[in-house]
Amino acid sequence: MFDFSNILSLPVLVFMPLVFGIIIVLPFFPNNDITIRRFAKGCIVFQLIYSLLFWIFYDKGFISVYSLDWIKTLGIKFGFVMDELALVVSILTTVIFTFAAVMSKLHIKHGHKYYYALLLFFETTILGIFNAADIFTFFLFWELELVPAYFLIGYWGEGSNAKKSAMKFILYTFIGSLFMLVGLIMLHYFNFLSSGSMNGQIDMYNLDKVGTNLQILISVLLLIGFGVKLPVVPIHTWLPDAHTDAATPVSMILAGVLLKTGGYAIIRFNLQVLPEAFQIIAPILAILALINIIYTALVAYAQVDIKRIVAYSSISNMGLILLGICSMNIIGLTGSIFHIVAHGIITAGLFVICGIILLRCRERDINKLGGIAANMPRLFGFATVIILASIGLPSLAGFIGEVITITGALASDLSNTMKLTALLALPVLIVSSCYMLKFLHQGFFGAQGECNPSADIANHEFLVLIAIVVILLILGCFPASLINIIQNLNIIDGAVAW
Amino acid sequence: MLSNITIYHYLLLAFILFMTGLCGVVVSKNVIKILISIEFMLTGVNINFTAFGLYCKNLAFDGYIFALFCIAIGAVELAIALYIFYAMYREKQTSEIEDYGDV
Amino acid sequence: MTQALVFYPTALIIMVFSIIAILSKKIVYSLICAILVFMASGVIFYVLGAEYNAVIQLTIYGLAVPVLLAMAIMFTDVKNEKRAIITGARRYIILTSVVLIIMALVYLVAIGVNITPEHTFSPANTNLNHFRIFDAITDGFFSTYLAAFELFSLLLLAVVAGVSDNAK
Amino acid sequence: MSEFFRDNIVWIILYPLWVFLLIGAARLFAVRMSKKLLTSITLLGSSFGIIFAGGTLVNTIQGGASEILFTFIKVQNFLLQIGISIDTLSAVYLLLLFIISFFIQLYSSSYMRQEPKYYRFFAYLNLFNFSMGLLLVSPNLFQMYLGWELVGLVSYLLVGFQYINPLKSIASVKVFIINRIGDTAFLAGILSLIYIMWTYSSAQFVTLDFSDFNLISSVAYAHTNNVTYFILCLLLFFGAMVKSAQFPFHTWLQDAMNAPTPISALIHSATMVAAGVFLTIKLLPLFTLSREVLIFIVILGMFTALFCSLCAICQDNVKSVLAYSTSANLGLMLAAVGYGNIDLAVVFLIVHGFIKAALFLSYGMINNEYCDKRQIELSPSFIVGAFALSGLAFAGLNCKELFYDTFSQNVFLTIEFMLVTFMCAVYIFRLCCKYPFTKLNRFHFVEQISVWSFLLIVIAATFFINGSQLGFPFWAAFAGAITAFVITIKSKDSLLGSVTRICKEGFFIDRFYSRNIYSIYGKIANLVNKIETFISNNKILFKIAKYLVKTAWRIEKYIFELPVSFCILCTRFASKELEIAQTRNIQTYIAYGALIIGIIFTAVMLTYSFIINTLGGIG
Repeated sequence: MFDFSNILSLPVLVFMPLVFGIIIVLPFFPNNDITIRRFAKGCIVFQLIYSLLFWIFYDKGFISVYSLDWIKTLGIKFGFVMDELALVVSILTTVIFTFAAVMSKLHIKHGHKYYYALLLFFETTILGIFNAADIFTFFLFWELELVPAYFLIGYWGEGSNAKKSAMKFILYTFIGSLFMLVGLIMLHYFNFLSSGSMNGQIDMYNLDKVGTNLQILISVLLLIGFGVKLPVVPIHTWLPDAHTDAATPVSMILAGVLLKTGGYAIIRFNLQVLPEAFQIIAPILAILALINIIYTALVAYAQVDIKRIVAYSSISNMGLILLGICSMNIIGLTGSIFHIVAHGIITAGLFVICGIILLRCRERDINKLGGIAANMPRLFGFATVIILASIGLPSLAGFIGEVITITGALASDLSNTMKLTALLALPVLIVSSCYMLKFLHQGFFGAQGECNPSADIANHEFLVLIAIVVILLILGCFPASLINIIQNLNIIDGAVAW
Repeated sequence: MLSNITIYHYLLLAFILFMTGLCGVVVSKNVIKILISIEFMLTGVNINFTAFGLYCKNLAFDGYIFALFCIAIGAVELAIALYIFYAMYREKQTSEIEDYGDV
Repeated sequence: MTQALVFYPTALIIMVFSIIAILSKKIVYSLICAILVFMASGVIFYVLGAEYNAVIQLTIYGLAVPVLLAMAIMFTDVKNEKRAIITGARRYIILTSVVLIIMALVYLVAIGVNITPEHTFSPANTNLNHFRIFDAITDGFFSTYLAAFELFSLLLLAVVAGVSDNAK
Repeated sequence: MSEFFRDNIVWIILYPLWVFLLIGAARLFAVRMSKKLLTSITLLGSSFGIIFAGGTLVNTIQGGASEILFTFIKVQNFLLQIGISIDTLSAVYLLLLFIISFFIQLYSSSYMRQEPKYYRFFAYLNLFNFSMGLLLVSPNLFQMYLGWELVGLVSYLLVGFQYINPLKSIASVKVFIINRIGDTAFLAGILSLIYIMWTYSSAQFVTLDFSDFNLISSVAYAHTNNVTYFILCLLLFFGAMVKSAQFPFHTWLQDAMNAPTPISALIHSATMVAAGVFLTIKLLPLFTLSREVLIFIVILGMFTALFCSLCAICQDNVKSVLAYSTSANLGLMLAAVGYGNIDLAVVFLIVHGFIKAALFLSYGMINNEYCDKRQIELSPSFIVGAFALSGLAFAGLNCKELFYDTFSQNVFLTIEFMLVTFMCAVYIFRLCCKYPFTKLNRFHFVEQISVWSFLLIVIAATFFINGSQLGFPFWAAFAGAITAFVITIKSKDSLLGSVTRICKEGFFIDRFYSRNIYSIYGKIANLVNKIETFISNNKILFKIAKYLVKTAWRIEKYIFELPVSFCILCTRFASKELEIAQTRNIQTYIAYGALIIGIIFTAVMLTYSFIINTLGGIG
């Protein structure tokens, strides 16, 4: 019998979108907008199916590896590896890219050829980050990702100063990754000194002989790079601008996937490779996470731009993810991985709603909106469900992540700071409901405002929204389906050993 | 300690020779002296290569081969440099580098 | 021990004569000093076990290059310099950089830092089999570095052709 | 036979959910569905619910316990289960829920017939039945939290049902957020309890089953000091307090009166708000260990009863009076639970639920918000409900007598209870005197059925509850009724001027919230936003980058190019022909290159040695 798992290859998964993207750019490809869109959509859906195959043939302890020598004398390889964490986030990536590709239909009006090529390239880089086996492969994709992100934000942006925001994004991320590069090189070098052999594989790192202070230095350097992406509060200001000015599908990708690379990298490097140092940093980082959660939730309440509200809410939720990672136990980590998935879907849904409102009303000021519920009842129904998921209502996905995360922080053995942080993070349930209900109340309720859309949601938007709602319901009602996969992750055992 | 010659002795020697050559290149007026200084630098590098070729296990005498290439390239470079010098000299009737401004 | 006996005098010769070569006012003296330096470095190669390199060094740098330089000196009829080296800021700058690096090295040695770990570098083989080394070198030339070797031969050919063409 | 009911009640609880999803899907995909079909499938669920809940009640009284459990979340030793576990209390409560639901759904089919969002209304009713059922059959505290949040959600959705009206939508947001505060405290309590159990008990999993609560409370009591234990209990009780609209949080019930009247009857008087009492009864093993908590519950309950009765006297709006009355009566129930008389609390809960539902329905029947009516009028059934509520007749009288018996040991509580009874009669009869009664026409036939069914149940209950006698509470209520007549006839509400106004505004608590707390929150948010704007507009990175570039340019211009320009000057001076070519002095460049490399080399080495020496290095 034919073994289907033979067709699953990680380089194919990572590079397939890039190949399709190059095909789109080639001169012989028809320059017809509709053809290009359909072709790109087909490619992304094909990619989704291919990544789902990895999940279908998932087996406990399943790890797919691919590796090629790159710089032999330094032990650097060009390799991919997929464990459970990478599997979960890769599927999240392909799902959100599918949503974004479908949503691009009405939001992208010019430059179809390069837009879709860059979108596909973007998918390659993000999948590369998630599946990299070697730190330099990781770094390569981490930097490559800036290229499509910059053009997608800057050239297809909705805001008037989209290029400025894209520049800000690049500047922040680049300066962050400089620190990160120093950290990575130090990591590599001290691993060499400690173990006596050059090896860049992430899961082979062994820094037992390296002093704790040095590990903390490396960990902090890495955290600066990852913290910009995540983002942690003092270095988060690129995010609202970039998310507000980008086109809706791009905002979905930024909030749904790009931020998650920061959380993913913290789990991969700070937790998996440097647990001893992270153990000391974690309580301090938890306080930062708390500030992230509460501070940005308060800021979100004062915003008038609907996309900014959503952008700040995603910073707040990323703080929750950081809190779960900081707790350094199985429960917290499971919670934060769950919340990575749940929040990715929720925030994509929120941006879909913002995009639909922007397209119909051409208005993003919340004070001028109003009465959408009467004109667009179907959108109102979807918006209610997604907003309720975002404020953590039981039976929807957001709640599970929040509860497990906070329980993990409460059960953390690290220090009493963590327990206090967990209890202080609970009011986020109240604060988040304040700004989200403000959005719902001012945008949808009330008498008909200046905006009077003529048509309810279109078919393709309906498809995306119903997919999001169904995923949220399934994750919220049967969380065990995802938790059981995350449970098999063996980082968790290593992290808990500390 | 002194009787045991390690790689550091060779490296230090090569370094001093290289720095001397560098100083010579910078401070000399005469073109021929500059060329000699460049040869000093090359010799320092060659000593470096050879030392690593001996002391590094995994390089397996690659250093020797590099040094040979280097020597040959040095000779070639010198020949060309002298040729250019001769051409310049015929034009300017001087061997001072300061006067060769407009190459 | 024999290695040390050969190494230290040779190194001394190299250091002293290279400095004299740079400082001397007469260009012919500096050429003679340079010949000494090149020969001494050939000895260093021999000490390092690279006999083939030593022979090449002695023939090319010890004989061919000085002959070329001497011919250039003769042809151009270079007069002796009034001052050995130039004056001006340049001299201080280069002095500063040399002093800086040497001070840093001295500091590192003084505080006892190993720049590279001890175990990384050690002699390849205490009993060097000379034929084996020669084999390795020829192997290297004709297998791993074949392309480089060929390219280099071409380069030599081009230089010879070019120089002789222009010398007419 | 009753085992059959008991084992299959899970389907009855899931059925409304399916109806809800069905209606939702039908509306999304724009499938037409007749109103009659919709009403009948909804009613079918409730009527089967009545039968099954009755059967289950019989079974549980006979002593059969049933438990079904599924794993919801399992991460290491963090196990959350959902399932079904029914004891007598939940069975009784389920029966109450389904009876009231059934008649109110019947009532709504007539009441809401002109509403364009009829489908949505019935979908919400079904969702409410499901979530309340989930809450009632919960085997552990966590599932209760799930149901707790979901009923809060339905309440929010229904208060904001007429979202076109901005006032109503603001009210809905206020309702949700105040409820959310209680829920968060409740969740904090649950998590703290889980944490305490992890730390101190030997059990591998902590599921917080109600059946284990004796053990849990003993462990928690043994390992915490008094204050911590009090705070823990208070956090859990906080949820009940907010849901039952007790003193500082009773304002949300006033806002909740913006919902359609059947919802006020179903959710905001009879079933959902009584969930606080249900939770308190379930958690009583925990609370009993700490005397302070019980005292707190009794005092809070009695204070709310007094306070809300006082507020109710001065209200003109019938629904407001009824809402305050609900808070007051729930306070009485909580006081009874705190005093240890659980049976009385449950009986009063049921009786009060029916009476209140009947009162709301009979008010809404005439003053339907879909008919354009100027004058408020009352139906004859209202007066029957008023008699029952005030304790002048029927089951209300029995309950008041039982309360009197319970509190009779404590003089202070007795006096307070008499005052509450007195005021209760005052406010309810004041309404009866103030507004005229009207005749009913045939349109109200379906609504009448519901109202009179409730009233008949109340009347019938008189004969099943002990203590029907004309004791002190009766006379207090009688005096209250007389006072109400006197007040209405004599002085037309001008009796105490400003005091009336204070009472009418509910002692300005709501205004305090909306003027101070909400605006302070808004101000904090604005302040934080200013900080945020400052940070993000300041563009620190841009400034640093610009400054660096400028500095580098200056260094390039004034320092590094200095020798070059010097050379330029010199050579210009020396030979004018070669002035351009002489700018390039390669030797100087080499010298500078060497210097720069030297600096970098030195810096790298020194940094390296610093790292190695100060930070521990290797080994």
